[in-house]
Amino acid sequence: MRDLIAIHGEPSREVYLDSENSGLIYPKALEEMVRTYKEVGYGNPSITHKIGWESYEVLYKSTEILSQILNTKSSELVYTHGATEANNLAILGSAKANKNDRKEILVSSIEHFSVIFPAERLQEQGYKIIKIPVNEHGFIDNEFLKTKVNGSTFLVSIAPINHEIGTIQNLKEIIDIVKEKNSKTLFHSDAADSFGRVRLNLNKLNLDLASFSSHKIYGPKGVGLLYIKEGLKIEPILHGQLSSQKLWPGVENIPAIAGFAEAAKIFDNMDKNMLLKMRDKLIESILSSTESVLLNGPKGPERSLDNVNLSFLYVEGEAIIVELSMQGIYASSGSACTSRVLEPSHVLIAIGRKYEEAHGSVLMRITPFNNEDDINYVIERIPKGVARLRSLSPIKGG
Amino acid sequence: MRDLIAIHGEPSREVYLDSENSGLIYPKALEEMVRTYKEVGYGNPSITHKIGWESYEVLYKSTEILSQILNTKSSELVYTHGATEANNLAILGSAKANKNDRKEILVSSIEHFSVIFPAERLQEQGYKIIKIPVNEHGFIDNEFLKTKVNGSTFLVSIAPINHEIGTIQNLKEIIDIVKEKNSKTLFHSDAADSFGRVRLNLNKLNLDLASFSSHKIYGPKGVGLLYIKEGLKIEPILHGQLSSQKLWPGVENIPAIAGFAEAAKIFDNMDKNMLLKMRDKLIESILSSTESVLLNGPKGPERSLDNVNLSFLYVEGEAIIVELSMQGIYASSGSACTSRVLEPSHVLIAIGRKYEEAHGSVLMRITPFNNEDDINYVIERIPKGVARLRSLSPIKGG
Amino acid sequence: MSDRIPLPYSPKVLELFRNPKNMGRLKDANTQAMAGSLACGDMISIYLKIDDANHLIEDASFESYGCAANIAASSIMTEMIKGKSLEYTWNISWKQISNELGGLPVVKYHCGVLAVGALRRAIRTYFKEKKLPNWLPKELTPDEKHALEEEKLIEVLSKKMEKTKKPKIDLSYRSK
Amino acid sequence: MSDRIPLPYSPKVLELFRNPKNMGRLKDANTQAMAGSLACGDMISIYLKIDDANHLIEDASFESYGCAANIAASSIMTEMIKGKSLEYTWNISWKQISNELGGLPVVKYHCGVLAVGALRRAIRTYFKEKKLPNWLPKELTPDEKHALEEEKLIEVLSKKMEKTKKPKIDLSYRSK
Ligand SMILES: Cc1ncc(COP(=O)(O)O)c(C=O)c1O
Ligand SMILES: Cc1ncc(COP(=O)(O)O)c(C=O)c1O
Ligand code: FES
Ligand code: FES
Repeated sequence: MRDLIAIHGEPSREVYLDSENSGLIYPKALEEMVRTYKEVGYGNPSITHKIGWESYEVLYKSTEILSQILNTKSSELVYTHGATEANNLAILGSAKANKNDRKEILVSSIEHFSVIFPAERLQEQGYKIIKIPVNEHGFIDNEFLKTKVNGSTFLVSIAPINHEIGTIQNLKEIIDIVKEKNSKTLFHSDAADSFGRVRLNLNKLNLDLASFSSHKIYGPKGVGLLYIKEGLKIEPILHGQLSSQKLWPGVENIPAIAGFAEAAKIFDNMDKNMLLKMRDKLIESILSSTESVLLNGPKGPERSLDNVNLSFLYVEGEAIIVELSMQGIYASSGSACTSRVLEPSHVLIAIGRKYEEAHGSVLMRITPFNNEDDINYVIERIPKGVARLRSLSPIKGG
Repeated sequence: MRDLIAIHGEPSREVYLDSENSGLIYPKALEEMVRTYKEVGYGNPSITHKIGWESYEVLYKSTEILSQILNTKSSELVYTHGATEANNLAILGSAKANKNDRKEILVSSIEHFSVIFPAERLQEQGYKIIKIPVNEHGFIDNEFLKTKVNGSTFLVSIAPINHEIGTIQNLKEIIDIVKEKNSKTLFHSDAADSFGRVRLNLNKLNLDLASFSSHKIYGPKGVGLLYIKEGLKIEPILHGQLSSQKLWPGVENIPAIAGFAEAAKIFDNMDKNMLLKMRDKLIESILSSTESVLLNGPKGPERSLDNVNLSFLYVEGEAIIVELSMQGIYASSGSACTSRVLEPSHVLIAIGRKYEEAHGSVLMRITPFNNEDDINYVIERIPKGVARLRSLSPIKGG
Repeated sequence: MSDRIPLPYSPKVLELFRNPKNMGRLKDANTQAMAGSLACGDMISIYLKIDDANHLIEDASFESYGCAANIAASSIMTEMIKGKSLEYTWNISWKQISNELGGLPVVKYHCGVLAVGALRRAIRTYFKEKKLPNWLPKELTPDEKHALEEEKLIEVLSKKMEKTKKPKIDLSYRSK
Repeated sequence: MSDRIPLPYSPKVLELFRNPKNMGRLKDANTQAMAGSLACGDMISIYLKIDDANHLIEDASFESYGCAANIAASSIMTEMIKGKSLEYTWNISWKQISNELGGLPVVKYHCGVLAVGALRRAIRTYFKEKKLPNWLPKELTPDEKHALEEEKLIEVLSKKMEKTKKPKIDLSYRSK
């Protein structure tokens, strides 16, 4: 493995653009976690001794920070180990608590697998899952939604922002459609990639459930949140020692929670124009420098401020990823070759990309750790890498 | 809250003995986690770029370390977010994969709630749960086991060491009884509190499933392991993006895993005689200095090397915990008053403790961070604290 | 979160736990009562010295076999009633006590209830052979009934616990 | 873990991906063939220059529209066969290729299979109008059939993908 890494040599620059798959961490969030481990907050917040109280205090303050940013009550937030767990709890847990005969669930066809798969599992329990189609830029088909939401609709799950192509939905309009058709229908939103990218005023939006993840906003891994609107019935899906909030068993991971709150504060406060500028520079430069490239997802204000997703025709995505890795640029692809299941990204398929378009896709997320020089480096290297691979390809464009 | 903590003043010494509820961390394990966050291993180990490969390498090496200590194959270990999750996966996941009509599950009456509760949940699916009684020191009733294991027994779950009273079961004998009665019966063992306290040669023991937790061996919080014997059928209980091992969805928390492996190495290699000596000194001194005290759990080699559990009659456990906290000593109690559900510890009830005996129980875990001076301090302070509380009590002994 | 997580103790609770007032038996008490809580199995005794002439509480004390909150609640309650009339005392609620303490965590409400229960019982005991004043209802108040029920349940519970096989304990496991 | 996690690429794979040998069209090839993989949608072309007299491979090259493993496999395969007899070449297996590469991850086995598939097809194409040598089975070998099936499936698959509504893409979303 060392050899494998050694082959990379010493690229003149390293640019990490793969935070969609695994996030970097803010040094301050890491520090906060370490401090909590070392000084206060390593205890169990439910135990009545000083260390427990200190831990409780850290938990309390962290939750206050998060609930203020999200404009919720603290009591509406439940910690999980990540958005995967939050999505599972939202969908499986609310179905568990569902005692009526509304058994239809609508999920958009471009949701993250941690939304789609739990929903599909509910088919075993007699639920009917309907996938909501999207248009070529990933926007929900509102007309479809209008015809499908009815008295039988138990839950609708649509993310504010798509994780792969960055589409920002008009969530307010969508929720209004759903609630108007059936005010009892629960609305869940996987906001793992939305925190800090759109203003999520949970108090004002008519949302019932929303999932968040710390590492998606450059906090520690292994911690997430589920927002559960006050009064909503939901049951735990795993069982054990009661934590303070009762819905996810086990002692809270207070150091990770403290780091999460710290990251939320930093990411929320940051001026994100810089990210936006880098995003557009990267997109526009590649589109104009390189032939046969396609932008996946919308342009402009309807696109997440940190999302870049381009398809390079006539080359295979994993090959580009490896090629870029050798240049010190780290991204990911929706190509079939990069996934364990050897299927191209379901998101790219849903927006109607052809096989060969999905095949050459590259996903890059601009982070607060990137600067303009990074982007210039990427803009310089991508065309060369793509050109080399195209020269190897039996299929040439034109 | 600051005031609350301030009231403690500056005790002349602070001794943390509550690692049963929330563990401390080895500075080296914390460093390893931090290093992984900062340098190598912050990526997704399934992605084919340098950062992914580095992460894969950290994952691979960490798993090698853990599997060597446990004497398993690496492929038999699956990461979860803790023993709570591992126990849930073991019990709910193997039941999910169970396609035959063996529907009886036996769990000891002193298991951790994260074993008992998932098992009890399976009653909804037609499983019958049988609790195995224990004797006054917490040892499994083998005769009962012999009469109850039969052709219908799907799974038996018994921990190698009890988490509250430190009883070390004769696991080999127990497993032999079970497997002799029905070789198809799965045997699960919640080894969260056993790692490093008994030698668990998973390869030799006829175990099918075993759960572990990092913070129980002074590694980072939020990571655990399930050992799954090769070939055993088990299904995921949560759903999402495939991780490398397919049974727990989501990207692996590599920094926490690296810290876990580091802690395992240190705790496994440590000379534990020191812990044993401190344990016995604490037990013997209190038993001889203080009236009306009861040791819960066995003595000597059949007791976990770090477990001390004493019942102080005529005082209430939570009051002792708060009293000790003011002296800088942090422990926990099996008293009803300390639990959110206001019931005394089910473990103490199962070993036949009277209500008032459970009521005054105090659980202390000796850790590698304690030294003899700590123990001397505790030995000096406990009798005084207990005496003060007894002076307040309307019920006096004798 | 405050709705779901019981807030930990206030500094006042801890302060009073550390330095409780009016603890121990009151030698010259002219009434006393005990109460127990099912919820947790705790017990409390209240001792009152009542001026028979004007029904003022001259002195009060407590003993507690309970948690830190219970000790603090008993302590502050005995402080609150000293020098007060019996009628005033009868009407003290556990909420008042909780407020005086700077708030009790939700799971600890019953610790205050327990203290009030013992207090009322002590007052009733005082009037056992006497004419009831008109502020004192003949019937048990709902709170008192509640306390009684709890005590009965405790008995049932601890009998149930007794019934489970009780091994003899090896003497080396027990201090004198 | 090695059983469940596909081991990442060997250094050899990366090395050959970075500096592939024998890439591009071979001008004076006297046979060529293409093969595609259903598993991932990748494609590969193999070009051979065969000495008609002694059936030795004088030169070989490839083109790949595939992943890094596929490029490396094609590269090493063309190296392995240069100067070798057609009979020897026919019998090269994807396992041999994988071994030469220092092992392929499980999910990448088919990348080697694809390379071998294209190679065999090129050899068969060479003998199309010629008398088959006795080492060359008349019937398609199981591997070749497998490859054929995969290709048919690819067609089906990509037709299926075509059928889903294909929006016109705004030109500003597309480079020239
Ligand atoms: C939209 C979305 N939901 C859920 C997840 C899973 O989050 P976590 O890694 O916290 O489980 C991700 C991360 O990839 C995501 O992008
Ligand atoms: C025996 C036992 N099992 C399971 C657990 C839960 O472990 P974790 O905190 O890793 O979820 C604990 C911890 O309290 C334990 O002692
Ligand atoms: S009196 Fe029982 S918990 Fe306080
Ligand atoms: S050839 Fe398709 S994944 Fe390698």
